[in-house]
This record gives sequence, C-alpha cells and structure tokens, in this order.
Amino acid sequence: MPNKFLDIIDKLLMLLILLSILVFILYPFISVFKTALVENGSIELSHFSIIKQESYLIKNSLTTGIYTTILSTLFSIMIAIYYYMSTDRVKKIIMGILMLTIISPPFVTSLSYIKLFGKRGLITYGILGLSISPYGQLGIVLMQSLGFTSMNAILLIGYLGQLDKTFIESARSLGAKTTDIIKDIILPLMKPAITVVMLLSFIRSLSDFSTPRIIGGAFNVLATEAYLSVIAKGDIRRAATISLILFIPAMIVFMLYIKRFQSLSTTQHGTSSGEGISVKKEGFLYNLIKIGAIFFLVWILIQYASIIMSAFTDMYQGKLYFTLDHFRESKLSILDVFPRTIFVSFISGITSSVIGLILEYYAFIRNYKSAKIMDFIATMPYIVPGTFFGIGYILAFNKPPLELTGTLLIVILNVTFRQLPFASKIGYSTLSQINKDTINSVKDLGGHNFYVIKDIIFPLSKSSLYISFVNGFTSTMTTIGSIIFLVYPQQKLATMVMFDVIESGKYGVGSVIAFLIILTCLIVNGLYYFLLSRKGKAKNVS
Amino acid sequence: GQGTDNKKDVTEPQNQEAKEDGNTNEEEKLDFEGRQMNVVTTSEKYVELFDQFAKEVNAKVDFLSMSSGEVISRIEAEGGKPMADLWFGGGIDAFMAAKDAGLLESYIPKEADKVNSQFRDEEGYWIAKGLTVVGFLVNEELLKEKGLEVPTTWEELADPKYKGEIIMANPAISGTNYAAVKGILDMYGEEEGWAYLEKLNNNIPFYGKRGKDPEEKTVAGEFAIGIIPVDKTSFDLAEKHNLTVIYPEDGIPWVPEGVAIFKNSDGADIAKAFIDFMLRDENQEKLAELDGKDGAQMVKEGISGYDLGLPKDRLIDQDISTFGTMREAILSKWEELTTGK
Amino acid sequence: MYLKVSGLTKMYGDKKVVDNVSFEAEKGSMTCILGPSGSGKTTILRCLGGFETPELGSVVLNGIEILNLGPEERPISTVFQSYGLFPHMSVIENVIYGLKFKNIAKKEAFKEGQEILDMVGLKGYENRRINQLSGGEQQRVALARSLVVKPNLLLLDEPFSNLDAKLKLVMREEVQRIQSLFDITTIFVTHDQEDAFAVADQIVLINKGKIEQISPPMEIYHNPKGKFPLQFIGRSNIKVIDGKIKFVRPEAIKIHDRLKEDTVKGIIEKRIFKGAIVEYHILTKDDKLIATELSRDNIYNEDDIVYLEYKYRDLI
Amino acid sequence: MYLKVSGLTKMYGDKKVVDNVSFEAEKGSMTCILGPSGSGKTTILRCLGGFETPELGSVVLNGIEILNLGPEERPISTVFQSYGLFPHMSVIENVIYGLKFKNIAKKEAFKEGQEILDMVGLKGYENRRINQLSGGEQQRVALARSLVVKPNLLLLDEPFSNLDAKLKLVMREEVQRIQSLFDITTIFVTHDQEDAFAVADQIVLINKGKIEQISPPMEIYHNPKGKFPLQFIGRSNIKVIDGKIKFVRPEAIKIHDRLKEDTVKGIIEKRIFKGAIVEYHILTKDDKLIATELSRDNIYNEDDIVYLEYKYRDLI
Ligand SMILES: Nc1ncnc2c1ncn2[C@@H]1O[C@H](COP(=O)(O)OP(=O)(O)OP(=O)(O)O)[C@@H](O)[C@H]1O
Ligand SMILES: Nc1ncnc2c1ncn2[C@@H]1O[C@H](COP(=O)(O)OP(=O)(O)OP(=O)(O)O)[C@@H](O)[C@H]1O
Ligand SMILES: [Mg+2]
Ligand SMILES: [Mg+2]
Repeated sequence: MPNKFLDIIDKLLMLLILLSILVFILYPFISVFKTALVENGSIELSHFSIIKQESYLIKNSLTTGIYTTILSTLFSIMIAIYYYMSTDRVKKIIMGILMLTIISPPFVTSLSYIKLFGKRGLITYGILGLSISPYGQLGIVLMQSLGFTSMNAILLIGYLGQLDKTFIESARSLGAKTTDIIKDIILPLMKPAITVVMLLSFIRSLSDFSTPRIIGGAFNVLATEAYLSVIAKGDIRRAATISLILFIPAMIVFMLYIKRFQSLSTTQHGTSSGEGISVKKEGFLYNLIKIGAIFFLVWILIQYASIIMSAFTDMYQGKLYFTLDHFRESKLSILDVFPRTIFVSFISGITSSVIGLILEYYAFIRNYKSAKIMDFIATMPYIVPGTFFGIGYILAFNKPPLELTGTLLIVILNVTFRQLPFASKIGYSTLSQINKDTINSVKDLGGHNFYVIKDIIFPLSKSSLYISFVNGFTSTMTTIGSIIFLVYPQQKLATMVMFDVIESGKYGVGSVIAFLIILTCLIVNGLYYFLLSRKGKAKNVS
Repeated sequence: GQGTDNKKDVTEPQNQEAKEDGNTNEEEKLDFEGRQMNVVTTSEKYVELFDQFAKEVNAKVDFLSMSSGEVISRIEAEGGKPMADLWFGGGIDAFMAAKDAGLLESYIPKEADKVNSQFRDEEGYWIAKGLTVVGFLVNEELLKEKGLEVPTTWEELADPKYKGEIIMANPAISGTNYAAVKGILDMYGEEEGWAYLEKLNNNIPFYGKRGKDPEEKTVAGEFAIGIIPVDKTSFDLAEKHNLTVIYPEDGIPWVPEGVAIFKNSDGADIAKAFIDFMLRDENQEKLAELDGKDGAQMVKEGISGYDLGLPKDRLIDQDISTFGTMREAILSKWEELTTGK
Repeated sequence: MYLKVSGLTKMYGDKKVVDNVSFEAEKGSMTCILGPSGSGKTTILRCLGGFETPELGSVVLNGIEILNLGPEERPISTVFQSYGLFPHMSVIENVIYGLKFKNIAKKEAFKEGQEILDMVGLKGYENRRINQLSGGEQQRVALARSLVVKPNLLLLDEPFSNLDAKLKLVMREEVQRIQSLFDITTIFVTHDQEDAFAVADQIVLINKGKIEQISPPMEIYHNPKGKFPLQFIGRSNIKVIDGKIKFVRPEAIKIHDRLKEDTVKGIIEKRIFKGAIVEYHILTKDDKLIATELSRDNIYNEDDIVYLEYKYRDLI
Repeated sequence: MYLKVSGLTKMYGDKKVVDNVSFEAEKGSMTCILGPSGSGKTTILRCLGGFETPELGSVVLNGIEILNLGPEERPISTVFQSYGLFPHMSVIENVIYGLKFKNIAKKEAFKEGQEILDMVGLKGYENRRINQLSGGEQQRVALARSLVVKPNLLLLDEPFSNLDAKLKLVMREEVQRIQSLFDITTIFVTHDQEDAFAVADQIVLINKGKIEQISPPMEIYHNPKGKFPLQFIGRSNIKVIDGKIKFVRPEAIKIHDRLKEDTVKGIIEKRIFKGAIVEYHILTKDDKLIATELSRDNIYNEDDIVYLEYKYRDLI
C-alpha cells in the first residue's frame, strides 16, 4: 500500500480513538457537571447546600474510605508476604483463592455476610453464640475490605515477584533473620506498591454504593445517597451534585496515584515468577503475618462457600436442606439473559483492550501530546462511582445527534469505556516493555507506522491484550452500578437479574446466578491460564 | 393499530377454555407478529403472565424490574423519552406523578367498568392491578426471648418496649412503606398521625434502603418485627421460618399497584391489548396467583385469589386522590423526623 | 564522496549532544565512531537513520540530501545495539521482513532470505525462533535482515558490546567479511578501541558531541592530535615539560636487564600478568612508568633492577 | 588450610551443575573461580554462601563444617553481581546494616561504617541514596557493607562485569588493595581471564561443573594441564602430532625480517592492529600461525615475507 494512503489510515485511527474518548468519556462527565451546576442556563449552586446540611455524609464517606483502606491494605500486605515466602504449592492455593474471590458479584457477598455474621448469623450466633448487629460502618468497612483485598493482594504479589531477590539474599548474608528481612527489606521496598493499593482502595470505597445500601443500616454515605436520590427521589440533579462532590477527593487521590503508577511499571495479573525465595519460616512477625493471611483467606473462603451453599440449599423451619429448586427457578429468568451478558462482556472486553492498547501506542510510542491528554481522560471512569458514569451516559446520549438511550449499544459503550482505564494501564505496561528498537527496525526496513501497529504492537501485546480482555470480561459480567440506569427491558444483563431476584427476596436464586457468573468468569480466566501455561511450556522445551 | 383493539370483543367464557389449553381461539385474534412489547415492572415474577400474553398475541415481551422512583427519574433524565411501552406495578403515587408530568397515555380498557372507580384513573391514564396491603412480620421466638408479646396493632407498635426491634424501609424507596405512612396519617389524621410516627420512629434503629429489607431482616433474625407488604409469600415465608404474619387490628394501610401505558411508545397498541388481557377474569386469577394475593386485594370484583384471611373491613379508609399530590410533603416531613436513619 | 555529513548538530533541551559534526565516508568503506559513554555516538547514528531530527546540518548520501526523509524512506539500514529483532517471528520471517516493502514476491523473498542467511553462516536456522538463538546468532540475523534490503548505508550500533571475548573475535571478522563481500558503506559505533582498531578504515573520535580526530586506526594511535585522543586511545605515560605535553606508549619502552647505552635505571614496583603481555610498573629517578612486554623471554620480578630504553615524544 | 571445600556436588533436576568440586584456600588469599558461562561458577559460590544446598560434599571454614548452617549463621559475606544494595537506605545505612545483628550499638556502628567508607574511598558519601551513585561507587558500597561485618570469607560474584574498561582497571586494584588490607580470604567468580590474571593468587578453572585445573595465574597460562585449559586460557596455535597435542602461544613466536638460524619462512596474510600489540596471521609451509608483536620496532605489512622463530611445546 502506498504510504500516503497509510498515513491517512494512521491519522484516521488516531482521530477515531481520540474522538471516541472525548465523546464517550469526557462528554458524559461534562453532562453530569452541567446538570449539577447549571440550571436554566445559569450557574446554580444551591444544590451544594448538601455539603453543609448533610456534612455527616461527607464525613461518613471519608472515614469509611480511610478505615477500609487501612484494613484491606493490611490484609493484602499480609497475604502478599505470606504468598511471597510460601512454597509453590501453597502459592497455587492462595492464588486460586484470590482469583476466585476477585470475581465478586455485588450484593451477594454482603448478604452472605449478614447470613454468617449477623445477629442470628450462622457463625456469630450459631457457633459463637454472639448477637452482634452487623450493620453500620463496621459492617461496610469489613465488607469492602473483604471485596478489595483480593485485588490488592494480587497487585502486591505481582510487585513482589519483580523484586530483585539479591536484596533478600544480601540481607541474609549479613546475618538478618526472617523478622528483620520482612521489617527492614520487604516492607520498605513494597512501599510504592502499597501506596498504589491504598489509593485504589480509597477511591473504590468512596464510590461503592451497594455495600452501604445493604449493610449500612442507619449509616449513610455519599455514593449511596447519590444512588437513592435517583431511585427514591427521582432527583437526578441531586445525584449529579453528590457525584460531583465525591469526584473531588477521588480526583485528588487519583492525581497522587498517577504519580505512583509511573514508578510501578508492571502490575500484572497474578503472573508472578515461579521461583520462591528461601527464607526460614520463623519469627514473630512471620507468624503474625501468616495468621493474618490465613484468617483472611479462610474468612473469604467461608463467605464464598456460603454463596455456593445458598445456591444448592434452602431452609425450612430452621432446618437446612439440599435442593436444586433455585436452579430450576433461575432457569426462567436467565435463559436469554446469560448469552446476552456473555456477548456484551465479550465485546466490551475485546474493544476496551484494543482501544486501550492503541491509545497507549499513540501516547507513549508516538508521543502525541493529545493522546497523552486522552490517556488521562481515559482514566477518569475508574475514579467515579459506576452510577455517576451511568447517569452521565443518560444525560449525554438522550437526544440527537447521539441519541443512544434504549439501545444495546449504549450499554456496550458504557461498560467498554468504563474498563478502558484498566486496559490502557495494562497496555502501557506492555508497550513500555517492547524494545524501542524493535519498533524502529520496522521503519528502518521501510515499513510505515501502520505496519508497526499491525506487525509489532499487536502480536507482541497478545498476552496483555488477553489479560485486559479477561479483566474487562469479568468486570462487565459483574458490573451493575454504571448500567443500572441504562438498560432497557430488552437488554437486561445477568447481574441485573441477580439484583432483581435478590430485591424480591430470592436470595437462593440470586446465589445461583452469582454462582453462574463466578463460574463463567472462572472458565474464561482458566482458559487464559491454560493458554498461558501452554505457551510457557512450549518455550521451555526449546 | 389502535383500531384493532376496539374491534375485538370481550372474551367469552368458551375462549377461556381454549386459551388454557394453550391453543388459539377460533375468533378473530390479535396478531402482533414480529413486534415487541417492553415492560418495566417491579419483579421477575410476572414472567408467566407475560409469556402467556406473548403467545396469545404472537409478540415478544421483554421486561425489566425497576422501582417507581427509578422509572420516573430515568424518563426525566432521558428527556421524556419513553423507556418502555408498559409500566406494570408500583405504588400509585408514582403513576399519579407521571400522569401530571404528561408521561402517560390514556386508555380505557374494555372491562374498566368492572373495576371500582377508586382503583382507576377517571381519564384512563392508569389502572390498578391489585392492592398492596401492609402488615407485620413477627419473629415470636425472638420476642419471647425478650419477654415481649406479639403486637397486633399500630398503637402497640409504638410502645417503647419494642425499641430497636422494628425494621421498616425508607418510604421514599418502598411503596409499601409509603403506603404505611400515608395510611397512618389518613387513619389518625394529620396531626395525631405525625405524633404517632414520631413515637414509632423512636423504636426503629434505621430504615432499610431496599424494599425487601424489613422482610429479609426479620427472617434473618436481625429484627423481631418487620413492616411488610402482606401476600401469600409472606405466609409461606412465615411458615418456613417459624414466623407470624399479622394484619394490624386497628387498620390496614393499602395502596393500589398501578399499570399504565407510556406516551409515544412504539408498542402502545400492544400494551393496550395487554391491559385488556390482564383484566380478563382468568388472567386476573393468574395474576392473583402470581402475586400471591387474597381475593380481597384484587381490583375486579369476584376474582378468587388465595385465602389469606384478609379482613377487608379493616382496610383503612384512605384518600387515594392525595396519594400523589401529598407525597413530596409527606416524605420531606418524614425525612426531617428521621434524619440520620 | 559517497557519504557527506556536515555541520550535524542535535540538542536535547539546551544541551548540545551532537555539536557541529562533519565527516565523510567513501563507498564501501568502514567508518568507526569511537568515543566515551555519553559522547553522542548513538545520537549521530540515530540522526543518520532518521530516528532523530538534528537541529542543523546536512547528510548527503550518494548525492542526495536525506535529512528530510522519514526513516522508512532512507536507503539506510540500522542494526540496533539490542538488535531489535521481532521476537514473534522466525529467523527467516525476520530476515525477509524488509522485502515486504520492496514489492518482492514472497517466494522470491524467501529465496533471497535463504541466500543471505547462508552467507552469514546461518543455513538451517530459518525456522528457529529468535529466543532460541545465542547472542552471536541473533546479531547475525539482525545483520542479515539489514543486508537483505541492500541498503546504501549500513549503520551498526555497538555491534559487539553484548558478546563475550571469544564470540566477539568471531563476530568482528564476520562483519568485516560480509561488509567487504557486499561492498556496503558501513558506519559503526563503539566505545571499545580494540573493535575500532580491528575493523575500521577510519576512526571518527568523538568527545562530548564534538569531533576530536578523524584518522585511520594506526595513525590515531601513533599520532594522537591533542590531549583527548592521547588519553582516550591506548595507554600512555604522559609528562608535561615546559608546558608541552610529551608521551611514551608502554610498549615503546624497552626493558633491559643490564645497563646499556641510553638507558635509565629503574626498579620494578609491581608486575601485572595479563596473559600474552605483562605490565610492569617501574620507578625511575624522575618517572613512574608503565611498560609492557610480551610474555616471552625475560619475565622480571617485583623489586628487580632494570634499565629502560625510551624516548618521550611531543604531542602535536 | 583455612577453607577446605571437598566433593561439592549440586544437581538441578538430574543435571549435575557442580560435580565433585574440591579446592582449598589459605587465610588471606584470593582465589578466582574462572570458567565459561554456565559452567557452574555462581552455583559454587551460592553453595558456599548458603543460598543453595548441595547434594554432597563438605565445606570446612576455619575448622568448622558450615554446610548445615543458614546463610545468616555463616561467617561469610557475599557481594552479589548486582550488588543487592538496599535502595531505600542511605549509603551509611547500607554499610552498617549487618552490624545490627552483631549487637553493636548504633553509635559504634556508625563509627565503624564511617571508617570503612573512608577506606574504600567513599568519605563524604554517607548520606547519599544508592541511586545517586555510579556503578563503581555502588560496588564499593557493597564491598564496604560486606567488609564491615568482618567475615571470615568474602565471596564476590563477577564483581567487574558491569564496569567499563577504565573503571574496571581502577576497581580491580581497589578490590585487591582492600582485600590485602583486611587480610580477608576471598573467592571471586569471573569469566574474564584478565580479571583472574590480574588479581588472583590461584585460579580454579572450571568447566561443565568439573574442576579442570587449579594453579596460580602464570602457571595456568604457561603450563595448561589438558586441552580445555589450553583452549580457554589465552590464545594459542595448536597442532596435533602423532596424537599428541602441541602448542605455541602467539607471543612466543618471534618474527624476523630476514633469514636466521632455526627460522621458518612465512608470508603475512593479515595484520590486525590492536593498539599496544599487533596480531599477524602468517602462512608457513606447514602451518597457519597467529603471532603477536608489540607495536614498536618493525611493523610488517600484509604480504611481507617473514622468518619465524618458534617451538611447539607439548601439552601435559
Ligand atoms: N532523549 C534524550 N533526552 C535528553 N538527553 C539525552 C537523550 N538521549 C540521549 N541524551 C544524552 O545525550 C548524550 C549522548 O547520548 P548518546 O546515547 O548519543 O551517547 P553514546 O555516545 O551513544 O553513549 P553510550 O556509549 O553510553 O551508548 C548523553 O549525555 C545522554 O545523556
Ligand atoms: N535454578 C536452576 N534450575 C536449573 N538449572 C539451573 C538453575 N540455576 C542455574 N542452572 C544451570 O546450572 C548451570 C550453572 O549455572 P551457573 O549460574 O552456576 O553458571 P555460571 O558459571 O555462573 O555462568 P555465568 O558465567 O553465565 O554466570 C547452567 O547450565 C544453568 O543453566
Ligand atoms: Mg550509545
Ligand atoms: Mg554466574
């Protein structure tokens, strides 16, 4: 193909990516801001009186964020270190548990928490004879910590895997015991990763509305209030205003995060180096960490087991019995929903990973300023509550020329662009690993930029594309916040059905759907690891 | 296709037989081949009814569960664009508000005359599909542990001895609980009603943010008394978990559940056909079955539902017309009363 | 002249990394750009290859100014220091990749690729993956990939720096052989003098972005022009007399075991055995000298008294 | 003997990576383990340091068997190839880290650290961060960190491989100076002969996990025992006569420009200028020889006729 023609394709591709980010991320954001700030054409700030009148909401959100951050970071550090120091077998088990629990369908975990740890909880009351109210801030903090810790631990484990082992060997060679090594070497070296994990937890806690809704009791937070403004009060402006208030601390924290992220090159999904470090498993600190990690892992396992158990059992007059009724009952509601959900997840997984990669290509290989700005914008959906992004879409796309409400397309676009932050970060870390000279070689041999994308960027990013695909797929399978306001009757997705049946009290059926969602995600994840390990083996043979 | 509706006659009893066999009737029959009706509804449970209708008129029916508040704010956010054809279920107040906002289309169904005028809009913008009645779900065992007896009236419920044992959902979210508040105000009268609510509020540690909260949390043993919509499932649940369902003796609040057609929707004609379909006796019975309703909860006279022992005479004499108009005022006052819960 | 680089200047920020660099190269010649780390060698090469845009200067190749062409349009091929091989392609796919843009049929391309692999001694390696090759083999693939497009100018960035001593020797000869076989004008960059001496026709010595000297290897060794070439190239004993710099190379000092005419007495302070040569650190009345001898004949010991025959030369 | 390694054997899977290795080292001596890449050098060092557990063998240090001790319990300190400096600590914190485990008061530790930094020439660097140091400075910090705990045995893995030629020279002398200053028994690993020649008291030459020869540098160069030492160490002209291997080192061949007694006539095929020395590839009636001369006196040209004086020696 003549270069002129390729130049045009190249330009068009970039334009398309940039435009899509402007339209599908920035514009919805602006729409929310506009709704919150502008009334009848003039700036109107009266809605912000919430800040004063209900300042306790802000306080609640912030303190919950801080507590959750501390707790989930602590747990994830313990798990990561325990993992790091374990044998390969134990590592596999831990990673298995983490991978299973990283897929956490909303609501179900919180409900299973009440079931297990409530006033009449199976564990608190049934086994320990305690009658503690599970509601309130403590419940939220515990549940959020439980939900975030798996992802955090996986991030930390990935980081530890990249650490130069000679740090530890040097310390040993100088006489350091296990406790010293953890205290003096591992923890300080983990600092940048820990910071990232803390920031992520804080942002996620701020934007979580479903946990407080279920187990908040009288304790309310901003994100939930925004959600309730819509469903109870029918007041979108109030919701937009609250979202905007939430956006500010999240944005500040996010700026800090960006700074850190650059120094944390790869935060890959569980593909840590197989070789373990050899440190004697002894000492006070190690045992503390081990107990903490095992405690958490057991806790999370029990919760998931209870979900799965709920799918297969029911209660009658206080007696538990095995049944497949929930499956039978759920069949009706999910038969056509599941294929559609998988389809949507599939498309959003693929599209977001491809767009993420190409965006990073323009931003960091081609060094276009405009693409770098887009890269920043592309990260914004990560830091707002899902409902914010959903409301943004309704507000932005309800009138021509971009009248998309009511179509499946708007749902797909929404979930796709919501996954973009993750995809682009993964894309960045892969691209930064590709040798620049490999790219230069193409041009050196006479190939146009277009061929760089086609022949180098894509083939070499295969495994990271797959990671971000799996992530996008999994997230879309379990997402609800951002699409709950977008979906029309004919586009219902699995989580919404789960939401519905749980709302109508059929916890058992909800568990079945949760179980199926987890299963689907596990199969997709498993496929990925299967392919990856086969590739690994093929390499080893040579 | 509005004309087609009118041509169709009232279904005769013999057709009913044929339909129950799942067969077409011999008379002229509506056919919406290749078309679709979208429904927003309150629950998944109506799927059977929708399927039956779909089969009868040869159309596809898709539905989505959504709370009334959500329906209204979404339509508003989307600039008045209808999000479905049919709106099926949900507290009548939202329907009244939607009518005022001009979001609904008027239609007088064929059997409208057989429905008590209290249960339908005079101008035909909405019609009720049944009544939600409010009662208590009680965990006797728990009460016994605390040495408390089972409350049978609203009056008793406000007794300080039940402090911390009662769960109710936020009336802004739950239509049932809005009905409870509205019913109490109608029963006691404005002033006394608020005084009562204040007393009740002292007994309630927090208000659930989901409609199902009271029921679920009572079942889970988190609370001894839940204020719930009473229907067959409540009784089933009670049996399953050793609980008791109480119709309050001093008055049962209630609220009609609305059905309406969205203005300018593509499938308005199908939705109209559906309302006619729904009002047919055999389908009313099906609906009663699906909803788990006592016959007394149905809007058409003489429909037999479950026998749940609903004492019709104890239904509070409510002013339906102010259900929608007073909503905002009631809720904001209520919110003031309960700040922080 | 086949290649004429004049006044090349490249800035990073306000730092002149390449400063008014001019040199020429004959067709088929081998030019080596030599200089310490960070002196701007790679930058010069990247300007020639089209991967950096210089602020000033001109590069005329075969009569045509090429500075305003993109890398894909220049008849130049670069072998990058890290080779830049495509890890997801086989050896042969790597080699013929460039032919894709010359509109050569796949079949024909394969044939050419095979021929060139043959020439670089990689017959039979066609279907190997890149990660199945040793460093030296990878380098030959990179070379083949560049040669197959028959560039007018071949650029090599530190082609030997990743190789161990034995392999380096082999590869040096290989590059030289292939270059003369194809008669390709070649420029290569190194910071290792031995490489430069061994294969270059001319050495462009660069320091801090500026050219210090352009000469054939022996010339630059024996007649360094200025202090930097003297200090950078080889080892030497340097002395300043009357403000004038004088020097003598260690191997130019002859060591005798007894007094001779025109010798200076010294004592061996330290002996460093280096295999083929032995290095002596010797103290005389006036000087502290380093002298080199082959490891044959006499091996002196530390504290031996020796007599040195040498002459300081002026630095021009 | 201060250190006695005997019968050390380490397997990875069913591959013997270290195969029955035995050697000894005197107190205060410098031993170099030399061998090609992948021969097992690092593995031996790691077995000594306690980071690998050998299948067989014993290591007796100062009369005590240490194989069953953990690395933190052995009186041995390792300087890793990548130094393993703690990036989150300052220079002085790095240096005194090991003293923490010797129950030395912080103040005292600081003093000792300062002293040792002084000795390795890093006075004033105390509060620098590690990433503010050059490669050579980092190495000295690593060395100081190991020395401060006064180990009985110091292990260095490829201590010079990351340094450029000039720095390497400096560092080599530094390590030697410090080692003899502290009189610490040292073992270091390298694949670079020059390093080994320059600083070792004895060279342990290893190939494929097996010891090939243990000798002082000159001895190993001049009297290689077996084919591998001959081929690996230095360059040589090798010839097999009657099944017996004979060799002559390039520098042992004297080149004359005219016929002399006991000389062989040859023609110069190729001349490779290498700075201090010049290498000639010479064709004689029977041989193809490589000969080395210093770059002084006569420089011969290609195609010159020369007369060679040399003698093949037997390989023992
Ligand atoms: N992108 C850049 N931005 C700023 N400075 C740069 C950049 N690239 C190189 N430099 C600086 O330019 C100078 C010359 O770099 P160059 O890579 O050409 O050196 P070199 O001679 O090839 O060194 P080496 O032998 O270490 O490869 C160095 O001081 C380097 O720090
Ligand atoms: N963990 C391991 N598992 C399997 N084989 C290993 C492992 N570590 C090293 N080897 C193998 O053992 C052999 C010796 O390795 P070692 O690192 O000791 O070599 P070396 O002599 O230090 O080489 P180099 O000079 O390249 O550092 C090599 O063939 C290597 O591939
Ligand atoms: Mg360079
Ligand atoms: Mg090694």
